[in-house]
Amino acid sequence: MTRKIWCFAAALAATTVLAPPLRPALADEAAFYAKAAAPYKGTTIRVLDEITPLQETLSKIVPDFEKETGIKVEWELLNHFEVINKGQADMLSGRGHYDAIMLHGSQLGPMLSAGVILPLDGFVADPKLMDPGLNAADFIAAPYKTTAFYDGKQYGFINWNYNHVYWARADLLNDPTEKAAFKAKYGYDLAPAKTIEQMRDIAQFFTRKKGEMLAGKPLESDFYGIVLEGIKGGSTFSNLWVNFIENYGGDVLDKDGKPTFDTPQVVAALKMWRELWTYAPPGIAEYSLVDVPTVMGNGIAAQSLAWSDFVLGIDKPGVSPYAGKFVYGPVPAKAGNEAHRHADAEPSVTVINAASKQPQATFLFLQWLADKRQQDKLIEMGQGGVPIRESSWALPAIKDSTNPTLFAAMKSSLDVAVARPKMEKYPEMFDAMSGIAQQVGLGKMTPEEGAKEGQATLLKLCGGKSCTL
Amino acid sequence: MSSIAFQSVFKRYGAVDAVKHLDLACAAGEMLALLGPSGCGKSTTLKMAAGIEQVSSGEIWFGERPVSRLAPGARNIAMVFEDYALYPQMTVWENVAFPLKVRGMAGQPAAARVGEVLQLLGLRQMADQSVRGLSGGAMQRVSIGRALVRDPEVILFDEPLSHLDADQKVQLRAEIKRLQKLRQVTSILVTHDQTEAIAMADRVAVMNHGVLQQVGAPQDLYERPANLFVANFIGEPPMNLMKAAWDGPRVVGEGWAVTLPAARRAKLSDGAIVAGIRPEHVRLLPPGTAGDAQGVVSYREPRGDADVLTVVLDDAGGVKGGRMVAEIPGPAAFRAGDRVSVGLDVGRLLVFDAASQTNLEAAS
Amino acid sequence: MTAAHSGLIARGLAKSFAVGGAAREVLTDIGLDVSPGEVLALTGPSGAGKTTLCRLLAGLERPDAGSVALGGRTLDAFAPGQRRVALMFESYALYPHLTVRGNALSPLQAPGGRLPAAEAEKRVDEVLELLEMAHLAARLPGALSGGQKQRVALARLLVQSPALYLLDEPISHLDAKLRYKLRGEIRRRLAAGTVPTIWSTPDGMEALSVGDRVAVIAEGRIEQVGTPEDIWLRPATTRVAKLIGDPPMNLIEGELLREGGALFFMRRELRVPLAGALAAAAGEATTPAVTLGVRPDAMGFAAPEVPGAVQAEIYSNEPFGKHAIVTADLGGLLAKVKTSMAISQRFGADGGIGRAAGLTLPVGGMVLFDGASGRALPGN
Amino acid sequence: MAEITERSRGRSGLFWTAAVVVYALIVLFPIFWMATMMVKPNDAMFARPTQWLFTPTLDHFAYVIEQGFHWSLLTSFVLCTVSTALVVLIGTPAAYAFARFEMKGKDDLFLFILGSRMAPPVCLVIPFYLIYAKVGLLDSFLGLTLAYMTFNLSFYVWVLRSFCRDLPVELEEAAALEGWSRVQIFRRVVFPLLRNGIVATAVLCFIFAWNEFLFAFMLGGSSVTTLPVSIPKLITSQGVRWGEMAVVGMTALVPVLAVVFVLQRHIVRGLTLGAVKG
Amino acid sequence: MASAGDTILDAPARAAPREPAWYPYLLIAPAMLMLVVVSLVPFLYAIWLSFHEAKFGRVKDFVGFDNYLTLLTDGRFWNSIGVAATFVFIAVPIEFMLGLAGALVLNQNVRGRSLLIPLLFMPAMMAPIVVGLLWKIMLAGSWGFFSYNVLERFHILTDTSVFASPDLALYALIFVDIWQWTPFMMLAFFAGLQALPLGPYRAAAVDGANPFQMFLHITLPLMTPLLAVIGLLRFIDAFKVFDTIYILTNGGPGTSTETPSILANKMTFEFWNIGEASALAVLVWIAFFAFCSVFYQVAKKRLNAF
Repeated sequence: MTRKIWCFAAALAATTVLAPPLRPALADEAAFYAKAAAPYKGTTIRVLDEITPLQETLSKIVPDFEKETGIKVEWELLNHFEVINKGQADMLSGRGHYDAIMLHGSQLGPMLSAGVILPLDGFVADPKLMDPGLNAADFIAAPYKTTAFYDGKQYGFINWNYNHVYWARADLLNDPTEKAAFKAKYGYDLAPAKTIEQMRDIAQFFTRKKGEMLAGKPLESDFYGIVLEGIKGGSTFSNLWVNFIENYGGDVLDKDGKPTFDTPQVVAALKMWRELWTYAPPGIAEYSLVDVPTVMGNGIAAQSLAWSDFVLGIDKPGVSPYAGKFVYGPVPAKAGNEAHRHADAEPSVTVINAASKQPQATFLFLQWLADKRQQDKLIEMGQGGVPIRESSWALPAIKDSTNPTLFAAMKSSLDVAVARPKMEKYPEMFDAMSGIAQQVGLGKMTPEEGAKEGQATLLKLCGGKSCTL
Repeated sequence: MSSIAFQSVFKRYGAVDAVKHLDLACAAGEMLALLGPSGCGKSTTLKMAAGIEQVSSGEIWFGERPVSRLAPGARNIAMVFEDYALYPQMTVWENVAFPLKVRGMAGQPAAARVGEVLQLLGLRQMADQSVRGLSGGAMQRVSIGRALVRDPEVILFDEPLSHLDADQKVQLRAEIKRLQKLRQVTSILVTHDQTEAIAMADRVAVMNHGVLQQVGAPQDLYERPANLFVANFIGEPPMNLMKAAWDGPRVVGEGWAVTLPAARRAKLSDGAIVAGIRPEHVRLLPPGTAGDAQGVVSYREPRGDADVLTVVLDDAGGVKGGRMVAEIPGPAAFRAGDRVSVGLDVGRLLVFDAASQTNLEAAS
Repeated sequence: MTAAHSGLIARGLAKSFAVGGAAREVLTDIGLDVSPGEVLALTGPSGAGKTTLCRLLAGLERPDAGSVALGGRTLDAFAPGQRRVALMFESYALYPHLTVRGNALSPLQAPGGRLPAAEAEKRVDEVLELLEMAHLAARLPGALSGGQKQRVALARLLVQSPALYLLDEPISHLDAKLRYKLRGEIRRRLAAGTVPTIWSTPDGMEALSVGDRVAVIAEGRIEQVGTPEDIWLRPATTRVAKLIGDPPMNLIEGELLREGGALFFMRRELRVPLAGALAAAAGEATTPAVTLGVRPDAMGFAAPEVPGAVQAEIYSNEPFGKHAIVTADLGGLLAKVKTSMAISQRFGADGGIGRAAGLTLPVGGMVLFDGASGRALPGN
Repeated sequence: MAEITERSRGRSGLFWTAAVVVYALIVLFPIFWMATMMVKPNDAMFARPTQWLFTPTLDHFAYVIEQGFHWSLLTSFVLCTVSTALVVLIGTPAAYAFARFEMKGKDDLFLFILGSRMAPPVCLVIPFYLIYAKVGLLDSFLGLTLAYMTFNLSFYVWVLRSFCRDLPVELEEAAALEGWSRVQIFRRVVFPLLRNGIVATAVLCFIFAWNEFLFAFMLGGSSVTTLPVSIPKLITSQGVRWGEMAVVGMTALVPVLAVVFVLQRHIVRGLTLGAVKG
Repeated sequence: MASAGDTILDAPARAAPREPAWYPYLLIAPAMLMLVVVSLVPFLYAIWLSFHEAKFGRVKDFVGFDNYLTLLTDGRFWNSIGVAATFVFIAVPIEFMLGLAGALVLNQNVRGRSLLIPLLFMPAMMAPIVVGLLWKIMLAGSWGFFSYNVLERFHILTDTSVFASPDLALYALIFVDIWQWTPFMMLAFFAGLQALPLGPYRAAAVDGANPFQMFLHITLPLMTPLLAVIGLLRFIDAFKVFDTIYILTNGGPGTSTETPSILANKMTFEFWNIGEASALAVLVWIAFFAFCSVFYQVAKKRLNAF
């Protein structure tokens, strides 16, 4: 996949039409919602979302909506896997218990093909429901446009801009002895990796056995150069796909959705993937997106690629002894291919269940959530977070953050982050391919074999047709 | 065959003495019965001989060999259990063959032995049946077969007949006795049933509350019980035991009186006594006949060849008449309500000291 | 069915059970009469159908055929609880979770037999007192000895005022001494009332002792009903003869032989002259095959050379104190002789096993049975 | 066995006791370790090297309460109690009937009951979910109560049947002869004698329900969240809240452990599923 | 019951005869109806689903045996059967033997049994999901207590962690299953041992049998019905095991620990391929039922079990 933006035209059209030239006053916003919600006053909507620090913060804001509109919101938070399981089950069974459900970008394919998501276009076109002050142009464009739209229809606003960042131990990278040794060995200065090759060098450099010295102290246990996600069923596959394969100039599918997993670029990326695993802790194949930050927090690895929002939970005093000693950066690019860099992201939207009995009220809520007032408040209360609006970067909580490199890294990642194409069989593909990613990483399969088998699997799953919708 | 001797054996469970200072011997080839009510310590004694229970103190000898520290399997004994204790999942043959098998004896010699024992006990036809479906009598025969199959030094019988029907009991007790006599194997039999003990054993040891009361040939116990316990315990219907007092040479009871020969009286000390007489030594005569007492038949229990009658004696000498049980050949002519004259066989009258409960004439 | 008396009347009772697919008849054409106040002892070997008969009368089993009347009313349509039958189970069937008192009270609290509480308590107290159980009233059955349990069951029986007492092997599981004691006690209690009673027991001697009349049952059929004397002296069949007596009657299969005017019973070398009633009975025999029943207490020992003595060998010798049972081997045929201790001891300390002895057969004390049917020949 | 000779008392008894204790210490170590995590500060949780000594904290308890896990505890308790009570209510007569009466096709009926116990829950949960979605039983007490019947009712009937078989029928007959009615006999005689069996079996059913995850997860939801289902909520993007998880996990264990302590004799007997008579 | 047996033969389940024939059916009716609702109906529904194309919860066309064919020709299905078979045939016999050995030890004169038994039973009382997390804490790569303090420290396992290794993960799960269920077996067998009659052991002691002979000739044969029933139950449950695998590996690495339960779960709740998942459910169910009913009949007749 190139950096092509899906249904760009439609999205552009929508934003152009809807974006008003001037931002109205905040009071007007509140007034709009009170008025728009009047017919739905007293109704209750149920919303299912994932439990992360962002949502926990958000749940403190949601009561404001109830106050403003008189619409009651049952706001249910479950963990990542549960949201997928229960949310999909609810939509697919047609039960309609939840009016709105958070979907990761990758879930959209199956759900769209099952026809269980309500398109928003009718509401968007309805001035009674559509807030003129929403300012969709402020949404960070690439993830929004690739996620919320499909086939000329809009299915949501952007809600969560989950994205990957590069994460490293500043205390080690700045250690004078280590710096000198690194320079001597690799011929350039030790610093947060800008390229995948540098990341590899740093990983290799810091992988040490128990008893060896690290930053002037003897190690009490083995130390590893990098930690990556390696479990089957986490986000291993997309991690590999976007952070490595695409940076290497390859892709899993071509623009027509045909599998291209056996290209030399993919093989090269798999080789690097495999090599990095050799510098990772032995348990890498069981590390999920949750374990990776934990391992970093435990201080047994020098660097990582991790979900930026998960970092927030670790890099704070009392949780990890290394809090404050971390440095962040954009996901490293392939040397020489920096212009076409990629960063893995899972922009997510909260969609309206086709079986919802309160779609209008739900629509108002989703719109309200994406509104700048709420987003600003969210960022401020969450002491940082992952913005969905460009304007959020300027907020004091981010601008004056004690962790400036993290937000810089996020911004950089989001500049290039796009959603994955919408694929009906994504779950099956994901399941099979993360298995292959594991096998290659573990060295149970050579990169070439992995590429071959991956290609065959994809072809079989898609049945010779396009893998995308 | 070896003799068995218990030497100052004690068995304690916590503070309770189940067996107290037991000195008892069983001669080689003899069958000794341990008789007593339940809880008297007889089973514990047997189990100590078997090694299933440990002695608390004292020693058990098999011949010249002290065995009380040996494991059951090392004592060369066999045991027949009250509940048969067969190996439920095995056939008759396998059960009998088991003691040989665990001792590594197999093949033709073993098969011959098992076959012989089964033949002896009339179990040949059932050899291949599972023991689960057998009648109680057949099960106990298997258990006996298992005991006999390897020529043990000693066979210990623990209430072997108590779960059997009456007819099987009668049949099997004769068989056990016969086999024991034929093989001359030293045996100890534990039973609460005096009929069994008397019928089967050469000598009987009566126990009560963990204490040995009397040992002797059945006839001795029957005719010359050492104390009231033995007198009462042995014999069915039980001996008439009646409060009595001396009046010179006369023994005066409640509604009856007899005169002892002077020679005999002379040997007996004064004091409160209990007189004992067995029901079969009480004669009933037509009313008006001279007797030792007069009374009315209050209850008649026919038993075929004998009738057991309870007589309520008339008051005599200002003393309220007691009861006396008589066993007379049956069917007898007396019925409940009939007046009778009662005669006592003075020669058979036993005199016990009321305080010590011992037989005043027992050889001490 | 019209009731001839106000006791128990059973007619034509039959019952089969399916065993492994096939029906096995357990009771066949049972007829019984028990008058008010009478104790009928029901005896027979294991599996004869005693328990089943009790259960049929109690209504716990439904008969395949036949009818039961009690106190002038037909019971067939009544449920067990409505029959006013008090049954004492062989297993006692005490409620393990109720105290002795609770067990005894139970029938008086039931809807069928309910008494005012005070009266029920009084009745129970009386009965417990009578059975010397008052001090155990608060105990649970689990803490009682076998004899005590049996008394609780008896107490539970006696507190009731039923139309029929059924005692199913009430004292079978007790030892001899206790049996002797209790059967007298129970018997006296029952004799005092006017309730008909059936007392079942596998022990023929017990049946003789407790029954006003004795019914002998074997293989599901009533073999004989009669007074204890009848049963003892004139067993109707070999089956009855085998059940009664300790030891029971010796049964010798043989043939009748008429020699001159005299009748003999023959079996191999055994040759018994038949006279008197026996000769008359022999005259009724339809086949030469007969079975001679000889009561053990009627036989005696003599020196082998005494004329008329049957040659025998001592097989076993069991002295019992007041008498002895000596088993004699008559050429492969074992006969038990109940004899005196003195005679038993004369055989020697080892019991004289294997020794030759002569056996004398009495004129009385013998019964002749038909060899085929096993029925006593008329005229005995 | 050991009682046949007293030989194994004394020293060998001590030896075996020691062996069992050592075995228990080894086997139970992970549980002990988890228990310590309840009061272990986060930074000591997986510190390298392993930190054996630490300043205890009650933070994890505070969070668990703050997040309302006690409601899950209550939900679990109510749900398991109700479902077990229902099992007892309808399972007891069935077990009794299977033990007492001859019925045509009894074996087949019983096999059907066993069959329900055999069904892998994962296989059941699909049809359950789709049916429940149609009839509106998802996320309801009733729905989960019913679902638990598939394995608990059959288990209960299976085990209790053997307890019923051990009841002497004479007791009921004696009561019938005294004139008690069917219902009274059950209340006065059968139930008191069966009580231990009922309690033991019901406790096992309760434990099964208490620990059940899949049904509770798929068929339950926001309004019916059992304790096991609440545990994955602690897997957050801040990492797994191990301390809190230890709190919840141990909380789930404690009531069950207490009950087993008190009723162990009956429960151990129940564990034999009726394959042991007496 | 009378030992003499003067009752009606062995007529089993003697019952008061006055009950009408429908009475027992009345007693079992509520339970039966309930099981029809909660067991038979879902089963029949699953069968119906298995003959249809049902993707994403929408039941579409009747497809006959297509789902079954797809499944039976799918290597992944057979892999899952193989994984489950390996799991069951290693875990259950080991639990069985350890349980029996433990029961024999417990049956010695162990003191303080009433304290030890509930403690020993603890693993079996824990929610499988908690057990899963517990062993994650113990065995997780690098930070697991056991991984770090034993495996890593003594260089037993340095290049991988147990759950991360396709070669080891299944055995680790087997280990966890053994940890959790051996106590159950142990206590069930212990209860069985406690109920054994003492008589045969006494007889064997007198006959001179050694402990091993007693075990072989008495304990084992007498325990067979119990062993059969408990073994069957554990066999079923081990085959059904879901929670611990789900939480520990969810079938991975690769498909090395993917049992039919895990696969069915994935097919249903990840792929939403309900037709095929139902076919899998039905196959597993039928195979189970066939196996168990044969086992039941045989065990009932031969061993007097159940």
